Amino acid sequence: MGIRWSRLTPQLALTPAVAITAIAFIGSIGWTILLSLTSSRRLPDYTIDWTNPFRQYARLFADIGWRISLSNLIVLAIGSALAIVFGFILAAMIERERRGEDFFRTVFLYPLAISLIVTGVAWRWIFNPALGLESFFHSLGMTWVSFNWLADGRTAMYAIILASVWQSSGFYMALMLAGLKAINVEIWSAARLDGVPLWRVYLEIIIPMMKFTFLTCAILLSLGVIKAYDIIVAMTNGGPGQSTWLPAYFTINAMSAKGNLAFASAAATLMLAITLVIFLPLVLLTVWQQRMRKGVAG
Amino acid sequence: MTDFTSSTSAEGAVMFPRPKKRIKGRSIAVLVFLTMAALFFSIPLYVLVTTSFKTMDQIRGGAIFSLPEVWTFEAWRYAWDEACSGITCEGLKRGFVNSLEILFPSLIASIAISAVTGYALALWNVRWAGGFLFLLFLCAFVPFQIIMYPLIVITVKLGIYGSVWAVAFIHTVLAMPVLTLIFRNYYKDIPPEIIKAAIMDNGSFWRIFLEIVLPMSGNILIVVLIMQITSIWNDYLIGVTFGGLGAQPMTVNLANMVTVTTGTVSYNVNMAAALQTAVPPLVIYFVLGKFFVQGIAAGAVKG
Amino acid sequence: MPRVSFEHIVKRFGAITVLDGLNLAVDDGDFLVLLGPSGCGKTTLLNLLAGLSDVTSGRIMIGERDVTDLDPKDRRLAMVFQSYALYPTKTVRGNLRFGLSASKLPKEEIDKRIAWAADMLQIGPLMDRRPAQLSGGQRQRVAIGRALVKHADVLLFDEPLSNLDAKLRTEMRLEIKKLHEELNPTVVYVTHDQIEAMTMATRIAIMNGGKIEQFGTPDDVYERPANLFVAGFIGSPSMNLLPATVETGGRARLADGSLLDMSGYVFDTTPPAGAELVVGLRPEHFSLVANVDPACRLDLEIRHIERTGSDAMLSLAFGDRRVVVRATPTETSRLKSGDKIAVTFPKDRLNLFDAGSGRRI
Amino acid sequence: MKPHSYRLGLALAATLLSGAAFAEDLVIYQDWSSPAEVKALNVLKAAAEKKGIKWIDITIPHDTGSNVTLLNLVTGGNPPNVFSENNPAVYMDLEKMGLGRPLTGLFKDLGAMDHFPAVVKKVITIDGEVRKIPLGIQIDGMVYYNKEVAAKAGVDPEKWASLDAMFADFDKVKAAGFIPLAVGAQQWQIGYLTHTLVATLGGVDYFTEIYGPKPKAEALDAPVLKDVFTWLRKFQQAADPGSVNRDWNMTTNTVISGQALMQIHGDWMKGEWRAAGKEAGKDFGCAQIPGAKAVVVSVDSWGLLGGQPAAKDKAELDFASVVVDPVVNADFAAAKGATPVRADVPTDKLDICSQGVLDVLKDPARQVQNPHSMVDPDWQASIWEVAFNFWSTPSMTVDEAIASMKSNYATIVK
Repeated sequence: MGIRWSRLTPQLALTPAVAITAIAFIGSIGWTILLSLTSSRRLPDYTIDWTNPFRQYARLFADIGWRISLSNLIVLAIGSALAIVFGFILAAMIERERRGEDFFRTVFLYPLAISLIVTGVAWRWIFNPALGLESFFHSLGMTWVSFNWLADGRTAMYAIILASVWQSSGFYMALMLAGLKAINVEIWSAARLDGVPLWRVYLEIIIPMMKFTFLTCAILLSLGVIKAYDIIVAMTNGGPGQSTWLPAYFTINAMSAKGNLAFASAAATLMLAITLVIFLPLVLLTVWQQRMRKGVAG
Repeated sequence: MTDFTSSTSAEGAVMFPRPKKRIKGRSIAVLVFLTMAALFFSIPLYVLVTTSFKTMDQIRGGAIFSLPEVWTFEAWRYAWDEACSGITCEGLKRGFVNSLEILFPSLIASIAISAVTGYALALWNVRWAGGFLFLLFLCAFVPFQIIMYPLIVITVKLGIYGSVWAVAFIHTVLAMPVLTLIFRNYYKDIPPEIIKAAIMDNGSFWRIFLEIVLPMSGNILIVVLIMQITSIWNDYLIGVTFGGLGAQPMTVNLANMVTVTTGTVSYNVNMAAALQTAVPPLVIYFVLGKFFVQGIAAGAVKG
Repeated sequence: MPRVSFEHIVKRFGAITVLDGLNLAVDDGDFLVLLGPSGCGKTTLLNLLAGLSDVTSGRIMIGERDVTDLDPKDRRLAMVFQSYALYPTKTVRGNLRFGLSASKLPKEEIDKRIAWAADMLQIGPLMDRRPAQLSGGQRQRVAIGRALVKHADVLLFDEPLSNLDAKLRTEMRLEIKKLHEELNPTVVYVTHDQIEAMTMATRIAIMNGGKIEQFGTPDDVYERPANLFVAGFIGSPSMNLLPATVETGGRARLADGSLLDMSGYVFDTTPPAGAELVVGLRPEHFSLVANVDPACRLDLEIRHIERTGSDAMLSLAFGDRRVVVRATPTETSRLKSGDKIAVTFPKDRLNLFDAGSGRRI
Repeated sequence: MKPHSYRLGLALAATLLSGAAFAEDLVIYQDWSSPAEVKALNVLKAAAEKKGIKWIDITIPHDTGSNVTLLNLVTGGNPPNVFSENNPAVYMDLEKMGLGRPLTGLFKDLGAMDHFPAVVKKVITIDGEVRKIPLGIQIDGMVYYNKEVAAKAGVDPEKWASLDAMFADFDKVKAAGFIPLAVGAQQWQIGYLTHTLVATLGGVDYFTEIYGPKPKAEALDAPVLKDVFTWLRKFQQAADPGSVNRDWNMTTNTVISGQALMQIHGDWMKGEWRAAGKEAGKDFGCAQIPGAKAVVVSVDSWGLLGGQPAAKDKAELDFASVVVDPVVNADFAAAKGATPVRADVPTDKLDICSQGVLDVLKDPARQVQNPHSMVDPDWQASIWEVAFNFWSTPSMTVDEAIASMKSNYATIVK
């Protein structure tokens, strides 16, 4: 029997992807987890002290910076969720009002094209107390206005949220707009004839109809939140204090400033665990939703 | 009996004329809100642009929203040509060249691998496709940090660490799962009959891909292209981690330039540098953004 | 007292005028079908009535009320959409209730109406399902139910049966007809399907290019088409339209030279000799057996025969035109293409149109 | 002047003889980027070029999240030949990889060892071998003040005998319309201020207990640590509102421009003053922190990569000898705002502040090393974190800060 090339070629074509998945993802994750059990400092050292293999994790749980990072993660997630809400409101308005759709869509979407480093530069400048927004308001005589958010550990996180909402709302708007346009216009007509107030139509009909879009947005958002690093570097570099630390920042800081590879690996491993805890339910929900849809369509 | 007359109204005489269409109150409210939102979105760009054309004297005056009294390109020229990052004072142009050198191999490699993989998984009978897709799905969610160190070691072993190739390689690796899923979702809507017919006509795996599937991928290619160009160009972390000595992208240059200040901060230079970094993706976006939104609307990006 | 009337309706979309000074009125309890090819403006007209779009000028009355400027919800009408437009995230009950929930009716009344509609449309067992779990016919019923519970003055239907298969369409047609007879609301029904129009309507308005070509009962429209458009549009297979020239003595000569006796036709205005006419002959009015004193007798060659089971359609050569004749299968069983046969047409079934204006004369 | 031009001629001749093609590339990895720092680097670059060394610069500014790269560069087979690194542990790692380059012999041959002050020798020696090239000496916590402002406010920083005395004068400064104390509230600046306070209040022995290679647990119970944080809080309260996230050199600028009276920070502030055309002793004054029991001496030092081919190795050693050349070093130090690492530099190159530093260096009992060159970076990073958190959270008490140091100690030092 000869080789069935028609069978083999697709498999061969998949080799790079399989290799990447096996080595760069699965292998590397295993590698990092292994490192997290060691006492490696700047260079890897693969001996594991089996009497207490989880010492890095124990240290992590005792670390104030890690606790701050986690709570900031939650704050950032909740805050950034505003981007979805905002994106939906903008999309709904653009969709209703059609006038100037191209213009508004372009304006809302352009921040997406800009790197977070640039975003950070721009917003840090706006938040600059001496020359930015605050001085603008003060020059108008509104001296009670304070935009020196980056200077205070209690408000610095909000400045970062504002900047990331600014950066990402347009993207969610585009997704929502696509979702809204996919809704049958007759649904709107029916609702108009039914005379139900608009807010109820959105709340009871449109938003439930778009739950798949919302789910997609939620997944993308939480991914972005977990990975958030650049914007921190560009806006606060973690400060004041550790008030704007996030797990991604913590991990890289543990590797570079602390020179502690094993500790950084433990933090990265926990990041993965958090991701799984958040995503597995979301992913399963999505898969389930898709099944439901297919079942109905079929 | 019902009355019916089917006739055009007497010439010019409009019966029951209606006032010129007025804009409803709700419409006005919506437009006002949208305009305010547009202002909010425009402020940072406005401030970046105007500040980059101001002189430092005017900036120190503090009016952040005022237009430049004298429009000067000095800050732009300086940021591009002379601004120092350490002892090297070559401005951003070196980073710009690096970014370009990173961009093209990254784009080609990531899109090629993902498109072929997505195609093979969607349209050919691969027994373990389901499991592999799920794996890719999980990989798409893996935080970069957990594979960062091993990837450093891998690129070191490959002998490419610190070159544009390492950065391009990492971009390809990291983008592969998501892009593959996108391509796969897109290709699975191609009717299998087309592939069957092509196989009957003696088409091979590669010929079918190049001659049939690829020409059908216009929509998705544009979406992916825009996604990749912006994300590769805007990347900081991969560039700073894998760029080593000479291959640091423009964003890293920019971050060095603005986070490490020189005496008194030259805000105009910082803003000009930030804008220069942002211009390429912005141009791409303004030119192709419409297709991006269309592509999303056409369901190119699902799940 | 007209219940629904359109007065001098003009509707423009930008530079395109879709409706230009249209007048139309129907009585309370009428079942008006707006019939026409796609793009004729019938759906636009329905949307204007529903208030889903605004007239450019003109007035829309429902009863004594000028509804031109009212919101759709205040016009007291209900609508069934082509795609049904059921709320996919609500159950059947939720769909029926949603429209009423904004009306401030007491809860008992709402429940009563829902029960009544469910009973009437036999959708009781489906009440807790979602639209996605229903078949096409069931969705259609729910959509009608959602319109019925509102007890609206006027019911609007926008091609409601076009998404159903042929069998279901026949069933639903009957049901809608039955509902109309039982509840007797004023109905405005848009369709491009003439069978639906003929079977359900009490009044048909045939529209073309933004104008009403004819308005009347189904019989009027069928028997006495007002112009060539209506004549050609109504009836399947459509009416044979043959050019003729008026001669003296109430006769006309057809293109093949045969004579047409117009004595059985009631003229509005008698055409002078030499006038160009178009003669309309419905395929089913021909007969293959010799008729006593026919309007005309044609000797023609059979091009081909199409048997549909209950009928047989003969396609006959008439110069370079065709004349279609409907006959029974028994009559045609021995015939084959190429045969020459004689067909006659009765005097009282003629339709005559002015060749220039296309109007009935 | 004679020996100098002689050497210059020799270098020129060597370059001409060997030709540009034989100019050896040295990749130099460092993290300085302020104007004064760049000026100082250019002094070295020019001198190195005379020796036929082509300087290929890789600047990775500190605090940009990219410190990860040095060891990666080394393990990546793409290592720099010269690198700025103070942490002895990194040199040990390099030694383990066979990439260490001891300099004991070189400096002995050059006769430089005899002229290095004790503290410099201590810093550059790791495990009995000289492994670092010293570049400049700086004292981490100096008071640099604007003389004009001081005069206007009617205070004399050089008369303060204690921190209390210093703070007592702040009201006067405020009354005169100036900010008494300019601070750049970034993690590393607050970290530096903290170890400066530890030295000031605790002295040599206590400093070593906290920042030595083996930190002592009992040190965290010492009452002096409470004083350190109490003072840190006072500094924080005295800081101006714009301090948060401000770079050190911008902070210096507020003093230079006369908005603030003074800044307590490393000697390298002098570079900024000089770059602004100001003269020590005339426009600005420098003083030790009032009442300092000990001062923290930073010796900026760079390392060389070992295991190189002979030509490269020679170029590296040439570079090292350029750096410690008395004249070059003096020029470098003057530009950077540092004090030369050799005691035998021509005194005309020293300004009044450097002379003060050299005076301090004469008394080894009052000096400690910068923690960077002694302590485990993990432990140091944790102290910085606590200090900066304490600084940024006004509600945090001294006891809370010490408690979190103790808990860090338990996990990091064991």
